[in-house]
Amino acid sequence: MLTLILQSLVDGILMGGIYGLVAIGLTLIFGVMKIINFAQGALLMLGMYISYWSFIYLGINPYLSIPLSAISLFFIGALIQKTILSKMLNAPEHNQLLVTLGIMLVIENLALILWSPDFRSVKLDGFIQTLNIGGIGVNVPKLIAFIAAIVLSIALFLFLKKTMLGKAIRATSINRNGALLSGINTNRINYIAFGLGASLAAIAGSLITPFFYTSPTVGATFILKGFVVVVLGGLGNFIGAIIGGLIIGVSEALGGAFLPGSLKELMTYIIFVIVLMAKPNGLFGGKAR
Amino acid sequence: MLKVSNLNAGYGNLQVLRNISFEVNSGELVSILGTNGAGKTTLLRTLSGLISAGSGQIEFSGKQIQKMRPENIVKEGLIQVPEGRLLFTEMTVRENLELGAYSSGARKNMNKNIEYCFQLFPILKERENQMAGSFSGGQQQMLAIGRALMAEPKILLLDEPSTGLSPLLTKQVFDIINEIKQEGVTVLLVEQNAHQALSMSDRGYVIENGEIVMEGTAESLMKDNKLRESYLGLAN
Amino acid sequence: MKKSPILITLALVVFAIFPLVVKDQYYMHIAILILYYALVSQAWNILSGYSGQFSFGHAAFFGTGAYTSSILFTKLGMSPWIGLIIGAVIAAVIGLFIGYLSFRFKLRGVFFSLGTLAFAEILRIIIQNFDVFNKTLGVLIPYKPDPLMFQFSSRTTYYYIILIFAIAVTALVYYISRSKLGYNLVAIRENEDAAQSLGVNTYKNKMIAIAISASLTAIGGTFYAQYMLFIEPATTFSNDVSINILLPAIIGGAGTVLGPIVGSLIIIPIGELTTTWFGNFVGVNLMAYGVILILVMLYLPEGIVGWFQNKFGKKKSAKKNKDSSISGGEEVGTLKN
Amino acid sequence: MELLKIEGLTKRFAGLVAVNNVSLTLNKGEIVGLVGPNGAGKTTLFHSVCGFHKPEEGSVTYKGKELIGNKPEHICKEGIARTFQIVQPFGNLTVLENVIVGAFNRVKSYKEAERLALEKLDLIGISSFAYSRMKDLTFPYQKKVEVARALATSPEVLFLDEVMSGLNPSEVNEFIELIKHIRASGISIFFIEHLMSAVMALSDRLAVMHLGEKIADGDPQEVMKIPTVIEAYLGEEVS
Amino acid sequence: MKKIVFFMLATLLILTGCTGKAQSGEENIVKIGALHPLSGGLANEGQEMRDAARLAVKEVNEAGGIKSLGGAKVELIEADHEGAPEKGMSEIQRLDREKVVGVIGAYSSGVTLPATQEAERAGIPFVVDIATVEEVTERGFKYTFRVQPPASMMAENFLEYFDVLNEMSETPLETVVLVHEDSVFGTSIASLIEKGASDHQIDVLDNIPHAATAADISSTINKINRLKPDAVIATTYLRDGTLLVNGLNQSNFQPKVIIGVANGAFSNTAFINDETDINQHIMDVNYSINPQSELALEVSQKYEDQFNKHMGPNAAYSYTATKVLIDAVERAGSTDRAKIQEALSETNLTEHILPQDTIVFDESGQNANAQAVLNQIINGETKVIYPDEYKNADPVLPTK
Repeated sequence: MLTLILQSLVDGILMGGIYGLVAIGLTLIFGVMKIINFAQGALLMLGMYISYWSFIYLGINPYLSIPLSAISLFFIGALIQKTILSKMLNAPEHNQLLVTLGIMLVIENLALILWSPDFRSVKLDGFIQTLNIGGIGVNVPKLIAFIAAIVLSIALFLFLKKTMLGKAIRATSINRNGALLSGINTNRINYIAFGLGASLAAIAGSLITPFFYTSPTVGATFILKGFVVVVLGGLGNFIGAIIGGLIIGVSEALGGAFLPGSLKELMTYIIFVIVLMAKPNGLFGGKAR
Repeated sequence: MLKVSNLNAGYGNLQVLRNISFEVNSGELVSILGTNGAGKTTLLRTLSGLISAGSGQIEFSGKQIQKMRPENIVKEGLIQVPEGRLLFTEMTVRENLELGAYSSGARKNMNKNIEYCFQLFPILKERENQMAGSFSGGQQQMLAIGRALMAEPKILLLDEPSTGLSPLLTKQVFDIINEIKQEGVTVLLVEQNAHQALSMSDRGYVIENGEIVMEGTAESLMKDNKLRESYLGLAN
Repeated sequence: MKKSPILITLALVVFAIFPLVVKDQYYMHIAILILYYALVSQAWNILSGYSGQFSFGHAAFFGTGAYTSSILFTKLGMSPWIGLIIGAVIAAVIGLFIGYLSFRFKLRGVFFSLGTLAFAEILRIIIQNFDVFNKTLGVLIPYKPDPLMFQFSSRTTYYYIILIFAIAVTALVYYISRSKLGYNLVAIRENEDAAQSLGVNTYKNKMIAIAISASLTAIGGTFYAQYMLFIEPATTFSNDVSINILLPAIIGGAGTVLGPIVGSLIIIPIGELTTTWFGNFVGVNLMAYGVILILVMLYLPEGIVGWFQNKFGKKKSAKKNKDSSISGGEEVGTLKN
Repeated sequence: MELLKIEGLTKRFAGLVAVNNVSLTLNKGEIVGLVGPNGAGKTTLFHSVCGFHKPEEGSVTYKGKELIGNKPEHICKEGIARTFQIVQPFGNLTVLENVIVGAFNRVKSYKEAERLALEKLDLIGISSFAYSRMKDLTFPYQKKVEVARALATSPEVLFLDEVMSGLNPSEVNEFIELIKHIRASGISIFFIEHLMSAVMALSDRLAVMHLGEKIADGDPQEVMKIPTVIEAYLGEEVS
Repeated sequence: MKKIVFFMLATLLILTGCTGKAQSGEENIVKIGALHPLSGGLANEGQEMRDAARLAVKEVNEAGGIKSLGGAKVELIEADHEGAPEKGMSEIQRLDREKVVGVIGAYSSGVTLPATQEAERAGIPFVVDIATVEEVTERGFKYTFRVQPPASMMAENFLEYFDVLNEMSETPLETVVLVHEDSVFGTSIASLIEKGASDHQIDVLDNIPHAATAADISSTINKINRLKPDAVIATTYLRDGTLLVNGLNQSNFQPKVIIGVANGAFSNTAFINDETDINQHIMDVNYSINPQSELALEVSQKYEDQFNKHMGPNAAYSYTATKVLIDAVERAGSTDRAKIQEALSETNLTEHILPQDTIVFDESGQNANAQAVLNQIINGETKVIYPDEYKNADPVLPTK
């Protein structure tokens, strides 16, 4: 029984890291532009495809194609911002939500047309899949993704905390006019923020590629959880996103171990609703509402 | 240094500023006085490029700036301490100051200028690492001025720096403005607080309902009864 | 509206004689879908279009209606006509519960949207885990045409039923839009503080809106179940259902009486046409939805009817008024950023 | 007759005292002006009386009834209507529709509400804009609509928050007459205004606030001669 | 306002006007419809099946078309239901307008039920290639035929083969854990197995559902780890099935055997070709082609050549359904749907690729001889290991 609990905890934590990873980009975009991006899952899917095709045609290990997918998606994200979302900055927030839904539909179905619905996977030769630590199995690709999630959120935190550009991004998210009057080009900050959010999605996608099939609709698997995690952690809060991810991951794993049927999913949404009601700024006092 | 001619501007279809013309010479401290809703803030927002000018010219250091984007106007050296301060409340004092120096020209002197601000406002040094949002009104005002100074302004625009401050604090803030002026910075001060503003200004303009209705040297305005009337409604 | 009673009558006549002219089952089905989506989207419109509480989880109410009548019919032999009413009541109760939690705890904007989305998921999971609801197996309604059991051998009957429903709900929305309730709702949508200052009890009005919206959506759910004769939780409570419910109103114009109908008249045929035209490029139809959605949001953010009303309707822009004192005659700048 | 009585009202925001122990009364048929520099706490006082803020201390009684703790909609139903300093329009509705919302506070049928609303628009002199969209209107006109909207709720007391800002002098004069006219119809008025000429022309009584406190209250001409008031306005004389 | 109403009228009129469009009445084309989920979450399976139908049609046309109709060519009208029931319904009607003589489809049970209902109303013969739920052929429909064994038959076959496995196995297989995806497909099969298990002395320790779209099913794995069953019985789709096998493989506990039932992963090209490090010796009770049939091997080779993927059970069944429908048209010698329906009910197809006796339909329209076989993945290839008359390999036991 103890092993079961421990194993569940480990699985939950690893999965939670991945949920957190998916959520970081979402939370960044929300933090700066106050937009809930439904297309985030579709961007993640693009990241997965980039890693997949790099593996197939160039033989690049998905972990090594991260820069490629991150940079490509940065530009795709900036382009989406420039062509569509920049025109929506002052629109009612549900209109912004619907635009991102439209973007999602376009990207996903474009992928379907271009690449067919086939499930595609990357197989790494000689790659150790599991570590056994005292009877507890640890899935290596998930562990890598988990570590990456931690590293990324810390890196992002430091970037926003220590660099001038990062500070400018935060400043813009706090007070747009104040930022303008300090000489910050807020339009450029928007491109960068959405681009960064998209590349974070891409990085998450690349990290998921080694253990999850790539297909045009893969984003749906992660996006709802992403929303839950983002709200849980507080919109715009990176560390909160990771912790929110861990909470969902662990509660799912433990719920799965002890609840009958698929009731474990209920846990996720009930936690979500309770947090929405009781702590609308997220468990860790997200910045904005 | 700053020359505004026939400026019209507003929000949407609302015209707030009508045919405004005035100028500020290098090294001067000029006040723009007026009651609430007279269009003072709109004027400053237009100068900084937050609102685009409908018609008219804004010439700054020999350049037409009415079509420039706000961040480029900042680069030119026209810096505003806005109404409501617009601080980055969830960032520290130091970060707020650093961001003041965001434009490329000012960034190389950032550390030196931060020291200067700390010297000017010792309270900011004490609270260097606190969040700006936790500050009282007066401290926020000082920080806002400090942030603007970080951009190495050629001209500093101040929008009602005394709002919400106690008389003592108001005096402190005005003392600082005076000091800044002594350093050679040109200042355009928008105020309700007529006496205090005029007492340190070289010249002043009175704006009413979007139009400039009076102008003159500080002394002449101070003695002018019309000013009193416009403020206190003590019509005869 | 006053000016066009003839056109409205004409439209009603066209709708009424449609089945007499068009015998083709395909077009009948499309017409039924159009009316069905007009109905549920109109129901959504009451809560989200009028009172501005943007629901992303109307599948919850739709599924409640579909499940209530179907379970009562298959397990107890109760006529779906009665089930329809019971479903509407239960949906209203669920709506009130969701409303209580959301409005009492001041969920606004996207947070309300995400909350409703979560509630739809919660209902799905509950259905999937309890035997009374057949878990994930869904409910198959035996095909035995009997008007008393809400089953008809002729598609025309379904058409007229959904036509009556759609007209009734649209009439209701028209009535609401001119009533105190309607004005209170739009006031809430536009500005809650101002509404309160004018004596509008925002909480109570929002609760009324969600209850009406939920029960009408549930009626759509029962119709759908009786028309398709099979429902399962995975599709009945899915996000796709919620999105399909809101799309016609959004495209047509949320918060307008005719918006959901116009939207439905546009997007359902477009979905069909793109399927027909681009049969070999699977996914083009959904892509078209995406593109339309983006374009409408960018260029007609108030939907087609909203745009028409602003352009040609009685809501004139102040600039068009003769009184020139208002904007000083001069074009002035706009806010950047 | 004392209609509205504010006693010892205090409202704090995160340690900052916005309104400090303010007492004020409004008698039936009276027009009381409230002035003071920016940040004096005037609007906060309005918000507190109208139920938008919950004050920490003090009481507000209206016809002997305690108002504090009631929601804004209840206070409106009691008979106190208000406008906002920063206009709160129903932007996508027409002017007429804006006012109809207010009218529905008292009447049930659409016809009656429409009639009442048109009547108020006429009174304020903006019926030519009845079918314009609120958000297409200029700021001063939106303020006028707010007045019409508040009047449509059939109040006994009207709170006006800076309704004259942005009006040109002739419009100001019209507005002054209008407010007098409203008072003549039996509505008591409590207003915040910066435009001093209007304040002086209208007020039966004038209260001055500065830094959250009431520093004067009485006959307008007298009040404006009090040194502390002048100082609050023009700033300390530095000489 | 006027214009809005005008606009509505116009749209209606266009809609009405469309009906006037005359149908091209070319005699030498026989249209058949193929309704599958070509987009959405099940697009992979849907397109795989559409490809197989294309292959079948191509074969027929290359062989001279339908002889009884003077060599009429067969045209495949492809329809996409996106997994949405109402879409399935409207696509049937669209196909009706296209004057198809019959339809094959529709993979998802939730769509197949209303779609066959609609076909029944319109009098269109509907040969169901795949749809697991019993009710498809239990509604007394005349026009619905099903090639695939339904859930009950899958469960029955499984229980029978499990007994056989038990005889072959050195250590007895007594306890099992059922894992299934939680839509109708997985749930119906798993619950039927659970019901019948006690008759076969099988102890079902747990019956664990999961969402097919789940990102993670490690809690299922952990439960299996705790329960330590002899066998894990899985009805899943590709992604979740792979997660399951992967997870089990990495965990401390290894069941003696993993057996899929109608498993969407274990028979999928992606799983068989790409997951060679984990798929060795996994078994699957599934429909499949008959490896002993020359024809089947030839067809499967063609499919692989043409579409660059392994011909899995989904493809095999939609290929067969297409062939069954065309065979009926050939025998009917007419494009009259009622005649084709009649011909279908008299189907007696011996030349087919399935591991079963002749294809005949019982009164309910169910392929009476339909059966699943027991497959095992051996060295990256799917082999039939039971029943004996179809097997092309010996079972490998124990599997680890």
